[in-house]
Amino acid sequence: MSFSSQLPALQIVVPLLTAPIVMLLRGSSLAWCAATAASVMALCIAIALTLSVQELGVLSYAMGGWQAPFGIELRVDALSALLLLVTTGASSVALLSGRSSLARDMTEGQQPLFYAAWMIALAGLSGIAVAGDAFNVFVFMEISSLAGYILVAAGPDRRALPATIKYLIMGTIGATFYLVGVGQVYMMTGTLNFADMEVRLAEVTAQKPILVAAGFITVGLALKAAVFPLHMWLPNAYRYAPHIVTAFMAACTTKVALYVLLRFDFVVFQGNLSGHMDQYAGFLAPLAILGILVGSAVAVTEHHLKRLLAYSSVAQIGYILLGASFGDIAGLTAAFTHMFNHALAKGGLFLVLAAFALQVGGLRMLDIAGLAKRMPLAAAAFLVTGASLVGIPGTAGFISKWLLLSAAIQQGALGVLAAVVVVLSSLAAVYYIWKVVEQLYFGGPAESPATPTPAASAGLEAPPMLLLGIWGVALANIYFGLFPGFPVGLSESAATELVSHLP
Amino acid sequence: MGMYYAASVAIFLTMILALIRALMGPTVYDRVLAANMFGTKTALLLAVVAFLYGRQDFLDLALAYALINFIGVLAILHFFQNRRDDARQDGQ
Amino acid sequence: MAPLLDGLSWFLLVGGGLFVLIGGIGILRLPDLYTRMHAAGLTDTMGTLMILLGLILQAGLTLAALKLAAIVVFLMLTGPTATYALANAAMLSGLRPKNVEMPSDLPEDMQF
Amino acid sequence: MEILGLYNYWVFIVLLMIGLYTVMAKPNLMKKLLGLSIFQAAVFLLYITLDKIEGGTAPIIQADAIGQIYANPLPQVLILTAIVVGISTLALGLAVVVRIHEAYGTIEDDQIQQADLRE
Amino acid sequence: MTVLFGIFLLTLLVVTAIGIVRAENLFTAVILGGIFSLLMAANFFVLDAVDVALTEAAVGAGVSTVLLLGALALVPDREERSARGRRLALAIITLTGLTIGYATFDNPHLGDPDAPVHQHVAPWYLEQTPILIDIPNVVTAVLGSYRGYDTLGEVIVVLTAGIGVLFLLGLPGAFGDRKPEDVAAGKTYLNHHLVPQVVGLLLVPFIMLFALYVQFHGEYGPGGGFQAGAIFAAAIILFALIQGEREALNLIPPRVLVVLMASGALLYGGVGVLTMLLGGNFLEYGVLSSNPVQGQQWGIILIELGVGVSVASVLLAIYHAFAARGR
Repeated sequence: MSFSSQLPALQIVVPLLTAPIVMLLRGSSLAWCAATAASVMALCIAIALTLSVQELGVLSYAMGGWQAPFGIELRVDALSALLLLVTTGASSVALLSGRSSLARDMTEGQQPLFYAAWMIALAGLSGIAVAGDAFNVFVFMEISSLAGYILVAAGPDRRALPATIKYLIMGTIGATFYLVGVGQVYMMTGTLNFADMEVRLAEVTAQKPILVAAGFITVGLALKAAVFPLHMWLPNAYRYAPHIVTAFMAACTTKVALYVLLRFDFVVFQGNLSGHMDQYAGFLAPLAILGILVGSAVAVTEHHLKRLLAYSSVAQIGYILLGASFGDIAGLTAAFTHMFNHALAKGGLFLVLAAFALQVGGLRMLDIAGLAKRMPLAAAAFLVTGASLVGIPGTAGFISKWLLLSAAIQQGALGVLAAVVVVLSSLAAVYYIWKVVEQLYFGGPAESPATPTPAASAGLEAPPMLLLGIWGVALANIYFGLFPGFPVGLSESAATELVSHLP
Repeated sequence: MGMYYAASVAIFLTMILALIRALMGPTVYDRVLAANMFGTKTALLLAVVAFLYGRQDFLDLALAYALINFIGVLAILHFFQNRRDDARQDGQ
Repeated sequence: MAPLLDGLSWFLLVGGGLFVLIGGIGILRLPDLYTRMHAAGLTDTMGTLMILLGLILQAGLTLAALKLAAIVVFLMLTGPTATYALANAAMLSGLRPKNVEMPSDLPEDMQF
Repeated sequence: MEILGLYNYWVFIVLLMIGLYTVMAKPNLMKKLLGLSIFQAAVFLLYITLDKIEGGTAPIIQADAIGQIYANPLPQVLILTAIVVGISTLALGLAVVVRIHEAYGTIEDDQIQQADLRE
Repeated sequence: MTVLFGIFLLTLLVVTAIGIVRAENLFTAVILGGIFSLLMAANFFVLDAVDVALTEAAVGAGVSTVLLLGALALVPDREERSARGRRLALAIITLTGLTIGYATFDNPHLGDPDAPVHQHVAPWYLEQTPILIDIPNVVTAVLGSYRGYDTLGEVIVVLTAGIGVLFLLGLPGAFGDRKPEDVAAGKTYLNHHLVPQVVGLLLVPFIMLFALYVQFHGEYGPGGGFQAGAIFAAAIILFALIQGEREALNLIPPRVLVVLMASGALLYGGVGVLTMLLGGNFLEYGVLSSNPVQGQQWGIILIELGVGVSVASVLLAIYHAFAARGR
């Protein structure tokens, strides 16, 4: 047993076992250090895994030495690698740059528990990405969700609490729906392993229970992924969570749920349910388009920056879903590339907001008027990441939008309609991002902050670590816009892998 | 076997009666009384069914049920009574 | 010997079942909490005891009999305790039996 | 008797729907959490129904019983996990509800929303 | 005949569930919730799932009832009437329910030996466990070894709940500003009364003993770490009920409790890391000993201990967090 063959397990075990240690540490600095170190280590493992996936193809790991379907299998393919990179990367950047922002949102004594919850959330999300077993996905989904509720509840405003309970109730319903669906599939196949399900489902003649299972799984995961119209929990959870948490969650939580949805659908159902492709596309594509339209429309009217970006996320989930609903390699490649690029853009934007909030307190439109004069660096980063969200050429966002548009046009008349919707919503994005930029640069004279922050009194516009993180992400947005080979290549092999399961 | 069925039918009927009382109330104490009765009947049922199935090693469960039931009843009384006491103090 | 034991078991189980059932009817039909408690408390103890004894006779001298004996001891301890605590709590809360005149001229410290 | 073999599934569906109804229609947060518990318990029933086998007994192997059929242990293991997940969610939800009551003075969903709108 | 038992219990279950939904007094709803869990557990027992029945009784009927009561002590106990959204909800659930109900006619019937679940995977567990692990309780074998990774996840879920509750509510003496001394001593209903006092105190050590039995007998009979942990926590909760919250906090200091919470999970994970260091996969207990079967048994005992410690301490910490809040 070489060290490298243990990497899939270590990816989960490192953050998972850091959590109980972190909660015992006294003092926030130690807890932060341990959590950040574990997160960076997880990122390194994810990079190593990605490299070996590119080299060797799919990696399989038998937990406890028991072969699937008797034991639990971990399966790392290109798609898992992409998600692992997004998850661990978002967590590492957020933790590295977010300490001062987080310290303002909660007491010193609470921080070890908070960082422990963060570690558990990270482990849960990575655990879903590498799971090859349907029930194991449920367990890790619950791990990440429970930890996610804690992270949201850590928000300083009292309205974080109702947002949390809403998130908790809808999240639990989603997970339970998923569990019902898995139970139905298990009932008809006797197995829980994805690959084994695919094989054994082919022999099942009674389709009704399987259809019910597909319905439950789709609805449950759509709830978790905040697919329109099941997105009600998302805007408030994003708005009232601590800003750094929002940056982390916006980058990965909903995408992980979408990942499970696509994996289940393509690997297990597509090959075995006659006509499922039409049901799937016919169900998801309209929802995606509605989500894009409604999300963009609400974002245009919002006056709170975090809610604005949260509704923009609802629209972006629509993009990913739209690409996936085409069901061909081009569409899926666009969807997966967009998962990566959107995480870069949205994560960066929320980090910038965290910096703004440290300076001015509130995050309504009025609060940030003329802020660019006092925070030129952060405002410029907002411009760059915002451009990436809109899809200006030269940024990462452009690549995935371009891929999406070209995939849509290949689909014929309906695809052209979808392309028009994408263009329309991009125009909306131009409008709402410009609204913010205008306010930042040309808004009325900024009032002096009500409470000068330590950073401000020291003459800095934001804590150096936060600025560094923001600009790191902003530059990554430009880099992957100019040299998109890596995410696109990874997405392409992921898409090929999934499409190979189609009949 | 027959005697086990006889006993379990009696226990079942009692469970129905206790459940009706628990649903009807009228006071919380009535419900606690019914719940307590229901709990002991469940423990008894488990003991009888263990014999019916011929798996007498499962009697542990009956013991656990009886125990959990006792703690539950005390907990309900404890918390309900404390709330009443608090309410009375607030009222004065 | 075996038919005798069986017969005894039959008697105990059916008798216990009857007691239990009477308790159930009592808890449903009697007019107020205290009478219901009376029905439940008494028959519960007797019925439980009889059913478990009937089972012990069937188990013979085994570990199962020991476990049953433990259940008997446990239920004999907790049943009356729960009933006591319940009656006490109800009394303290001011719930009074129906159709009973409570002396209203009790000394101050005895009124709840 | 034939049709009774599906009774468990129907009760599963009824319980699932009772739980869902409670979560959707009741504004009281404690009630919502209780409904959520019923909702989850329904799924336990679905899985445990699958483990039963005619003439079988609990999957604890008896050395002296040759040829004995045993129930399926796998759903039982899954539900052990799910029960623990259920109580964990409940505990966390209760803690949030207690904090909501401290912050808002109410645990009725509609009143909380009104209080939020006023801010 | 036993099929009828199941049908009877299930019908009562539905009646109880409707009672819970309709109850306006939340105390009533919680009491009915306890009955619901007991019924559910009895039903599991009838369906040959003894381990699950024990867990549902200890966790569902016992601990979760106590937690609900502990939370209810801090919030209003009446729900307000509201008819908002009732029609829509009814329409949705009727429609969904009928759709799924229609699909059940293709389901395998209860106890059907030809059902797919009895053909694949499960027979392997039942055949191979006596050879590969050699413990009688196959549920424990699957839980601890074949699907030990899920069980680790489950321990982490419990730990997360503990972390969350402590984060939100604090625990005197460990998190938050309050100390155990700030908790009012002995001001409870039960500790003024001799009979529950004496009987309760008498029972506490026996319940603990029973918990240990359930913990270490888990390989041979129904039981294991989760059930034992929940029963152990219930014993301490009983102590807290009759002696008062402050005394219970002094019995096991909160700081120790927090360390136990973490160490249970660490013990479990540590076994996994150890197997990795010894050259196996994560949680491959066979490498713990030169005899793989022996190694499996050692591994299962160790991780069950981790589960027990973790579950007991987390449930207790959560109870304390509720009980010590506010009074």
